Amino acid sequence: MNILGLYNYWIVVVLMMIGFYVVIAHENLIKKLVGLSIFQTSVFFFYISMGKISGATAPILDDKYQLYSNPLPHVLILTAIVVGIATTAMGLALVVRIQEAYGSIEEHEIQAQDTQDQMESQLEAYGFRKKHLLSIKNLDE
Amino acid sequence: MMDILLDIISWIFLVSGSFFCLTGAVGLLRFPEFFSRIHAASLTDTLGASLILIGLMFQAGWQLALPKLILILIFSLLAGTTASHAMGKAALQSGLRPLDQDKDGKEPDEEEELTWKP
Amino acid sequence: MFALAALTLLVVMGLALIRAFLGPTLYDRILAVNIFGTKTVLLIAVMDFLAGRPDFLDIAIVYALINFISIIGVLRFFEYAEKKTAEHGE
Amino acid sequence: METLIDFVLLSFLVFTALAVAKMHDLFAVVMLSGIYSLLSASLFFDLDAVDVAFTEASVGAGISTLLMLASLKLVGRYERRTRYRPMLALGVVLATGTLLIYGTLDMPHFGSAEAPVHQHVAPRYLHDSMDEVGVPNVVTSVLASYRGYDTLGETLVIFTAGIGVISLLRVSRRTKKEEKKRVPADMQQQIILRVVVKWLLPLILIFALYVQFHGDYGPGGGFQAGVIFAAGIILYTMLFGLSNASRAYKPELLELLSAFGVLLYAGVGLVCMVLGGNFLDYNVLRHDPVHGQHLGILLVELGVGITVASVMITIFFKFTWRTVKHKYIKSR
Repeated sequence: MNILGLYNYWIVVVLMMIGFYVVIAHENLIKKLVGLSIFQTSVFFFYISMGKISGATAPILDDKYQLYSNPLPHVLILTAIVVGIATTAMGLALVVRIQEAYGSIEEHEIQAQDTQDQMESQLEAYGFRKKHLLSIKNLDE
Repeated sequence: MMDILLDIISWIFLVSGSFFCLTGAVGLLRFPEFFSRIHAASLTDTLGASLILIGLMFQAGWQLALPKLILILIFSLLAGTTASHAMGKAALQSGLRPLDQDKDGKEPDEEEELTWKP
Repeated sequence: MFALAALTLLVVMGLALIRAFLGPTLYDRILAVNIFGTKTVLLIAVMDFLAGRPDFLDIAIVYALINFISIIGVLRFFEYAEKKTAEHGE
Repeated sequence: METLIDFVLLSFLVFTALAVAKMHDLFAVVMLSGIYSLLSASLFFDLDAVDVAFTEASVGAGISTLLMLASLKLVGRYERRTRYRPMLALGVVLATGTLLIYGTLDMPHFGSAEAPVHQHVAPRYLHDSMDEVGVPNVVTSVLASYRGYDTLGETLVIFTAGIGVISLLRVSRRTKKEEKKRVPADMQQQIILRVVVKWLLPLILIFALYVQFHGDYGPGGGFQAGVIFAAGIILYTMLFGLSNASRAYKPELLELLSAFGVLLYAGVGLVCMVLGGNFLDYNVLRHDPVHGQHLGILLVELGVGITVASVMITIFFKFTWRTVKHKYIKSR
């Protein structure tokens, strides 16, 4: 029982780390959002596991039962889930707009485009014309 | 006496339902391509699910749980079969074909089938 | 008795999960998700009786509903994408 | 038996999460994340959190999957493979994971009744809720009454997210016109599906209302009911086309309703203040405190349900309109 006693929490940590890994190591923004939701759910499991009392029943009162699990984590997580979907929807809307603006949702491509735009505008500020820029680009390739 | 009889009946239903679910799932895993898998899968959806739900109904007695179980049964029969149909149709439209048919949906000649080797 | 049914359903869910991992086409995955969903409905119903509080069957109804809706959603949004990628030999 | 189911479901969850991390076909990823939500909902159920299971089933497996699919249609299906080996990320993750697991070693064991969590306010909620609020479902009484101020905040967050999506994904009149021209929906060929859905839709909506008003006595409440209601409308939208759906549920009306829900919630609080109580202190609404609590919870949950349902439907409409725009109208 000693090992099983912490099993839930360990799995929570493993899930959290998988989500974390997906968020920091993958480039695709949608994949990042999925990773974020895995991370989020692992926190939900953590709270709900803490609220559980073995041998207890769901916190809906009935004369037949005496021991109930802790209702407070349930309330917190219930609202957290709905807020989670709200943030996911927001994130997805942002991803869609990024795709429209950059033509890609891969992180490094977006960054490359940003740096290129920045460089071009800086060079233009220094008096280079578009023509020159094009020749520079060709040299680069 | 009555209780034991009810228990036995629901026991039979539950066990046979579980058995059909299991066989369907094995089919889902082992069959070679999508259309045979959908056959196995819809078996668990209809026969397995309804047997288990009927088995539970015998345990529920005359309470609110009974109509709810009936609702789930009706719903799973309607939705399960419809979803299977929609999936099969969508797969067919997207160009997936059963193993024994070619791209135009015709069955190949028998000779061809005889000479076919895995 | 309920424990046996619950165990079988868990095994079935495991098998469906393996099919969802293996693929190979996307339709196999959709099928696996569908089976997984319906088996979850049954598992919840059985767990209700296992815990001795069969008044929570509402949750099983919601599962059945949502499972159906998400399968329809997958089919609805997948149609277009499949035709586009069909040339790439998916 | 409960522990065994818990054990198996958690293992399934880990496998699913690993598969999600490994796959590059985003459609498969979204589908696996649907399975992930179903699994986590069963796990919540197993851990006695029936209300949470209810919410996760309708939100995670339903709406979230649908939104992800709709946006996949807009951004493309495949993830590019990363070109370098992300060893640094792996290192960070392993280090953090080890530290967190080291942290769990001191925690009270799973299921122990003596854990500090159960000593503070929970006994009071469980013991006094029946006398003070008179609602058997303690989760509802805590959600809507004891911690009503919190829930008002959450409702506002949802409303804000709705505004965010509306302003990010605006629809031009041209898109709407284009949509109307193509009244035959994409799923026109699926006749059986359409007939069955026509039969099921009233059942779904009635069930949503049942969840809304039965939330005091069983699992359910405003959040869940709102999402189920929205899911029903979304089902209709997917099969019969956006223009049909938006004729029945006008987008302008939905935007008004999402604000109305929040206002109803806050208004109940203000009325309580006018009648001489604290903000969201329902006792003063009626002569009998328990009756006042009942009325307050009913109104507040209604406000939550209205906001959640209309925001979810609005968000889905916006995403679908965007797909129409991408499909038929050339970008600027």
